[in-house]
Amino acid sequence: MKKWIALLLAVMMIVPAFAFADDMPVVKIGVYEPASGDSGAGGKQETLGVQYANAKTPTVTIGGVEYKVELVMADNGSSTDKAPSAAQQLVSAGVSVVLGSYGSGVSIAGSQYFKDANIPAIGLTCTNPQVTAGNSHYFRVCFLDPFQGTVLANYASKELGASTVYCLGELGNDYDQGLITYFKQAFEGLGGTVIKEDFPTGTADFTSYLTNASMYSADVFFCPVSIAYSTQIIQQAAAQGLEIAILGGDTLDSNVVADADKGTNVKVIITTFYQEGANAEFDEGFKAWLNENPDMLTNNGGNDVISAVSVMGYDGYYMALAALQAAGSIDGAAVMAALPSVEIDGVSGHIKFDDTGDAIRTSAFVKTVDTATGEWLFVTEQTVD
Amino acid sequence: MQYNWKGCVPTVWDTVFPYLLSGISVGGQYALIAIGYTMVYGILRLINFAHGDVFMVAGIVMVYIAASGLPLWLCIPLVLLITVGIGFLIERVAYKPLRSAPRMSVMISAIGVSYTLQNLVLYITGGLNKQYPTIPWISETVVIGPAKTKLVTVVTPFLVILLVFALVTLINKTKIGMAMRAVSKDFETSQLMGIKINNVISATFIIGSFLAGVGSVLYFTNYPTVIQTSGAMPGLKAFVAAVFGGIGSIPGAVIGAFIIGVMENIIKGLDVILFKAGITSGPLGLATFSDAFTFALLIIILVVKPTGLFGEKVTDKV
Amino acid sequence: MKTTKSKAPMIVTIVVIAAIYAAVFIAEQILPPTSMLFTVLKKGATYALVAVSMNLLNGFTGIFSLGQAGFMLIGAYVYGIFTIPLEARPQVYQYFDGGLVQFTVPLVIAMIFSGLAAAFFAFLIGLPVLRLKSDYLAIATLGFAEIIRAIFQWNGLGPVTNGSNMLRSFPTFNDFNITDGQGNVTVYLSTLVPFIMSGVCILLIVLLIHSSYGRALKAIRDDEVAAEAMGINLAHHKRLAFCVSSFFAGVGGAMLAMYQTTVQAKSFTSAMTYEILLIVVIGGIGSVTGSVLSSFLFVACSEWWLRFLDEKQMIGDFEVPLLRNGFRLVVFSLIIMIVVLFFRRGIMGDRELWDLKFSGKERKRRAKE
Amino acid sequence: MNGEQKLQTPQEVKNVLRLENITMQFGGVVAINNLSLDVNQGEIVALIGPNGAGKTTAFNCVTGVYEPTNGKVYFNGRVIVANHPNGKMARQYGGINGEMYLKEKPVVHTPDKITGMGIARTFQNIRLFSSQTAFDNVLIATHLRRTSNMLTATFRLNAREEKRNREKTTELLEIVGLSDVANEKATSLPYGKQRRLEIARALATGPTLLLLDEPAAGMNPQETDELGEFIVDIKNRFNLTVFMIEHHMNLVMDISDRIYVLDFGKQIAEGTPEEIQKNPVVIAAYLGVEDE
Repeated sequence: MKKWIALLLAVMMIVPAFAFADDMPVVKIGVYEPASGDSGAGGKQETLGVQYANAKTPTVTIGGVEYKVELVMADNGSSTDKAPSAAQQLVSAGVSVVLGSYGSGVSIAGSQYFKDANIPAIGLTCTNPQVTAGNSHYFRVCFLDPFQGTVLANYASKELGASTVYCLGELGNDYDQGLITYFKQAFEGLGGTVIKEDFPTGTADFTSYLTNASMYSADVFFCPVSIAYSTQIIQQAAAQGLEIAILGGDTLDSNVVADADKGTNVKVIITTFYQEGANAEFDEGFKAWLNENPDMLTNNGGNDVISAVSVMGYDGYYMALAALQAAGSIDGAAVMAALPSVEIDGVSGHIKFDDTGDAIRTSAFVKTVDTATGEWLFVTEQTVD
Repeated sequence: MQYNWKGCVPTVWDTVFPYLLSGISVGGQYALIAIGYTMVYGILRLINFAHGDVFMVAGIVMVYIAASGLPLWLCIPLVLLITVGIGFLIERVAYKPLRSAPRMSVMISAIGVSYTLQNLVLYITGGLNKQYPTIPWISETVVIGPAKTKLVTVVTPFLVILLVFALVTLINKTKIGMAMRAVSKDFETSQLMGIKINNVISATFIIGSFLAGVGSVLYFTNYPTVIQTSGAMPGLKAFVAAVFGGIGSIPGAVIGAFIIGVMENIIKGLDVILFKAGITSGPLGLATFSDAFTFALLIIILVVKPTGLFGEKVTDKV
Repeated sequence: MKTTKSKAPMIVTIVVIAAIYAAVFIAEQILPPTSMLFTVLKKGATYALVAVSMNLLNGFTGIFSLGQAGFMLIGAYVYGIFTIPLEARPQVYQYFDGGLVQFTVPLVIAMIFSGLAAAFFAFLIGLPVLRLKSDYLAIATLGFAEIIRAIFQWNGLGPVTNGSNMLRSFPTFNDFNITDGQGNVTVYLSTLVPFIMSGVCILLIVLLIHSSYGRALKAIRDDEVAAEAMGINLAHHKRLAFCVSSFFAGVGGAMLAMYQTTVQAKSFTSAMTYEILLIVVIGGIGSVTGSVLSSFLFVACSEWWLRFLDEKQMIGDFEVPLLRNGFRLVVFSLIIMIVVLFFRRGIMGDRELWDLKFSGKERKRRAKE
Repeated sequence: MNGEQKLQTPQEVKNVLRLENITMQFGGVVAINNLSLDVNQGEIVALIGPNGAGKTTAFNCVTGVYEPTNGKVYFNGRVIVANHPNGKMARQYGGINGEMYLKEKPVVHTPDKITGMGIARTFQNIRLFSSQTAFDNVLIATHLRRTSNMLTATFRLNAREEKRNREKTTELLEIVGLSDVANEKATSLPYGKQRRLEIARALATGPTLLLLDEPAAGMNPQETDELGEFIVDIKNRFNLTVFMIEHHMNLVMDISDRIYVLDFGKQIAEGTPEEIQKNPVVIAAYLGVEDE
C-alpha cells in the first residue's frame, strides 16, 4: 500500500500539470503581490487596481491576433523567504510580464527569478532604488525613495518647521530602511537633526518608542512602515496623546490607516502617488466596480475609498498591455525589449521610463487624514527642484 | 556627533517613569500568559508551545464576535468561554493521546498545534490584520504623572494581582487545587492514589486558557491589532518569564513576567535614559535588541540558575 | 550494515541513488527549465541537508535543539559576504559605502566557511547550553537563533552584514549551468549541482553516524547515564554532534541562499526551524532516508501539489467550497497533526533505505516477526 | 598495566579501591554516613545491606555519578574523588581525627573519566542501549579506548582499529555466551542474558576493577549459581578485582573474599563470609529480619 502511494507521488512529480486550452489564445500576466503578512492589505489593494483594469479591458490585440488576458496571482506572503517560490510559480505558469510587488524587499527577492527566465517585471509601488538599479528586466511606474525622501524632508523642514525628526523603521525591511536613509540625508542637508531607531519584526508595543520620540523632543515622528505597524503606531500615539505629527511614505496611503486615525487627535501626513478626485472617470468606475463585487470591497478594507496603490496597479496593467502590443509577441524577451520605449497616459499621469527603467516622476502628492471623517485630504503637490 | 536637544526633562524619575509604566502594563499581560505555561509545565513537564497561539485565537474570536453585533458585556464572557473550550480541546486532542509517549513527541505535537492554529487563523482572516474592538472604560486615556496612557495600563497590574490571589487560594484551599499540587509533585504516585489525572490536567488547561483569554483582552486593548503571528512573541516572552521565575511556581511566573516586561521597555528607552543621565553622547541603537535581550536573559538564567528565582531543584535518580 | 550479512542491500541502495542522479540530470536536459519540478528539487535538496543535520542532533544524539534557523542564517550570510562579486558590492552595500569585506573567495571555500562559522557559533553557544535538559535546551537554542537574527540586522554591523538590507548578486544555482559564448545554456546543471552538494554532505553525515562516533551518539540518545558509565564523554560528544550538525546547517544555509538568490536575516525565523523539525518528524526521527524523502515530499506539497488549494477551483460549473488563499496551509497542518498523533514513527521510523528488504521472501520473514 | 599486575605474587596485598569517610547527603537525608572501606587486588568484595541502605549510592559516589558531600575515594593509590563541605557544614564533617580538611581542593571527575581509569560498572536496573543490538551494545563500549578522532573515523581511516574492536566484541560475546543472539535487539533478550550483556559491555571498556550492582537480581537459584562461577571465571581470565552489591546471600557467601555490611548508610560490619554469618549485629539488623 505504502509503496503504491510512493509510486503515485513519484509519478505526480514527473508529469507536468495539464493546461486547459480555451478558444481564444491567452496571454498571461503575472500578479506578484502579497496577499498575506504585514503588507497583505496593501498588496490586495494594489491587486484590485490590476483586477479592475483587467475587468475593463479583458482582451488585447497583439500582432493582429486578439488574446484573452489572464491574470496569474502569486502570493509572496510579504516575506523574502516565500518570495522565490511565488516568483517561480509565475515563471512556470508561463507569464509574459509580471506586475508587482507591493514592498521593495520581496520585489528584489523575486527579481533574479524573472531575470533568469527572461521575463520583464513592472514594479508598481516598490520605491527602493535597488529594485531596478543594475537590472535590465525590472521597470517601475512609481517614483523612487531618494525623491520621496527628499520631498518628505522638505515638507517636514519647511512646512512643519521641524528641526528634530524621530525616525522609526522595521528591522530587516528594505523599504523602511531605505526611505529613512534618504530622508535622513535630505533632512540633515537642510540642517536638521535625525534620530533613528528600529523595532524588531512582530512588535506590537510601540509605547516606548513613542515615549522616546517625545524624550528626544522630536518635532515630527517619521515612520514609513507597513500598514500593519502604522495603524498600531497611530492608535497608541492617540492613547499617549502624541502632539507631534506622524509623517509617512506611500505605504501609509490606505483607508485602513485613515480609519485608524479617525476620531483621534493625531495628525498623519503622507506622500503618495495619487489623490482621489484627480481623475473622476476612473474614480467613479472603480468605486462602482468595487461596490458590485463584495469580495473586492472586503479586499479594499471594507469601503470604497480609493488607495493610490490601486491606481498604480491600474496604470501598470495598461503599461503591460502597451508593451505587449509594441512587442507584437507574447514572448517575455520581446516584451522586455519593447518596454523601454513604451509610453502611456495613465491615471497617475504620463508614464515614460528613463535609462534605468524608472518612470520619470517629478511630483508627489501630500495628503493628510481628516480625523473627523476618516478620509484623506489633499494638502499639496510637492516637487523637488 | 552633536545633537541639538530642545527642552529639558528635570529628573531621572521623569525619564524612566513612562517606560516603567509601559513595562508594568505589558508585564502584567505576560504574567497572565506565563501562568498557563508554568502550570502546564508543573504538571505535564511540557512546554505548551501552542499557549501563545491560544492567546492570539482569543483575540481573533473577540474580533469576530464583536463584529457580529453582540453587546460587549456579552462578548467578553463568551470569548473567555470559547478560549477555555479551545484550551480544553487542544489538550484532549493533541496531548492526551501522547501521555505515554516520549517527551519529545509531545513537544512536537505542541509545535504542530501552534502551526495549525496560526494557519487556521491565516485562512479565516485572509492573512490581514484585524482591528480589535474598543472596549469602553479601559480604553480611556488617563494622565499619570509625566505620562499619558490608556486606563488598561493601570488596571492590568491590579487585575493580575487579584487573579493570582484567587488562583493561589484555589490551589491551596480546594480539592482540585490539592490534586494539582499532588500531581505536580509526583505524577505516577498521585495516579496510584486515585487522583483522576485527566480531570486535573483538563482543569489546568482550563485555568491557563482562561487567564490567557483575560490577558488577550487587556493586551489587545492596548495594542489593538490581531494577526495570526500576534501570539508568538508574547507567548515566547511569557515562557521566558515563567522560566525566569522558576517554572512550576505561580508567583515566580508573575514576578518574572513583570521583570521581563519592565526590562524590555527599559531597553527600548535605554538610549534616551543613558543620554539624559549624561553617560552617553548619542544613541547607540540598543532598541534593536529589545527582543534579543529577553532571550539573552533566558540563556543566562538557564546557565546560572536553571531552577529560576523560585523553582525547586529536582534530582534525577540513577 | 553488519547485521545484514549480505552486501545486496548496499548495492541496491547505490544503484537506486545513482539512478536518481541520472534521472535528475536527464530531466534537466529535456524538461523546460521553468518547470516547478526543478524548484522543488533544488529546495528539496537544500532542505534535505538541513533536515538530516537536524536529525543528527534530534534523532541520533537525542539533543532537542531548535537553533537550526540561526545556524542557517549564519551560513547564508557568510556565503553571501564572501561571494558577492566586487563590482556588485557598491550596489549591494549602497548604504555602507560598499561594505568592509573587499575580497571574494571561490564558491566551495565560501561554503566551507559558512559551515565553519556556524560550527564556531555552535561551539560558543554549546559551552553553556548543552548542559541543559531537553526542553530547556530547546528553548535556549530557540532564543539563541532570535539573538543571532537581531545581531545580524543591527546597523552597527552594517558594513559586514548590510544591516537590515538584503544581500544579493552572489552566485546562485543557475550559475552552475554551462553556457556557450552567447549566453545560451548548453548543459543544465542547476539542479544536479545542489543534489551533489547535498548528497556529499549527507554521505558524510551517514558515514559519521555509522562510525564509532555515531554509535557513541546513539548510546547517548538511548541512555546518557549508561553511555557515560561506558566511558563516553557526554560534554565532548554532545558538543561534537552540535558543531557537526551546525556545520551542515550552515552549509545548508549557504545552499538556501543560492536557492533564494537573496539573503535577509528577517526570514530565518523560528517558523523555519519548526518546518524543518516537522520534516524530520514526518520522515521518521532517526532515519536519514526518511528525512530526505520527507524533505522532497514536504517541499513538493507546499510549493507545488497543494498549491491548487489556494485558488478557486471549478469542477464543471461547481465551485469547490473552502478553497481560497491559506487553505493549503490548513490542510498541510492537519496532515502534520495526523502524522504526529497517529503515525508517530513517520515514513521510515528508524529504518534506512539499505534496511529495507527488497525480496518478497525476506519481507514475509519480517512480517512474521 | 595488566602485564605488570601479573608479575605480582598472590601473597602481596595491593589496595585497589579505598573509600575514606564518604558521606552523601541529599537535602536532609543522609544516604551514606562516613563510610570507609578497602578493596584489594584480586579480591571479590561484596557490599550488602537491606534495601535503601545506600549501597548503590556508594557505587555512584565511586563512579562519579554523584559528588559526595564529604570524603575521598582512592583508586590504585590515587585520589579520584574528593570533596569537603565549606561553611557551616564543615564542622559536621571534621575529617578523620576531628581536624578539618582545610583548603583541600575537591577532586571531581565525570563518570567517563573514571571509567577511563579502569573502573567499569553494571546497573541495578539494567541500562542497556535499547535501540541497539547486543553486538553494538558491547561495541559501543570499545569506543573509550579509541585512537581515532572524529575525522579519521568518518573517513574510515581507522579500519584496523575498527576490525580489532569488532573481534574483541565477538570474543567477549562468546565468553559471556551470547554469540547466538549478537544481532538481536538488546532489550528483547531475556533478563538473565541482559545481565550478562551488561557485564560484557563493562568488560569491553578494559577495566581492572569491576563494580557489579546486583548482578543476580531476578535470577533463579540455578542461574545464580552459574553466575557465581561466571564471575569467578571472568575475574581470573581478565585479572580483575570485583566489588559487588548483591542480595542473594548464597552467591555472596560462595564467592566473596570479604564482605561489608551497610545499614541506614552506616557500615555495621566487615569480614570474611564466615565472620559475617556469625556477626550478631548483622544477624539482628539484616539476616534475622530479612531472610533470603
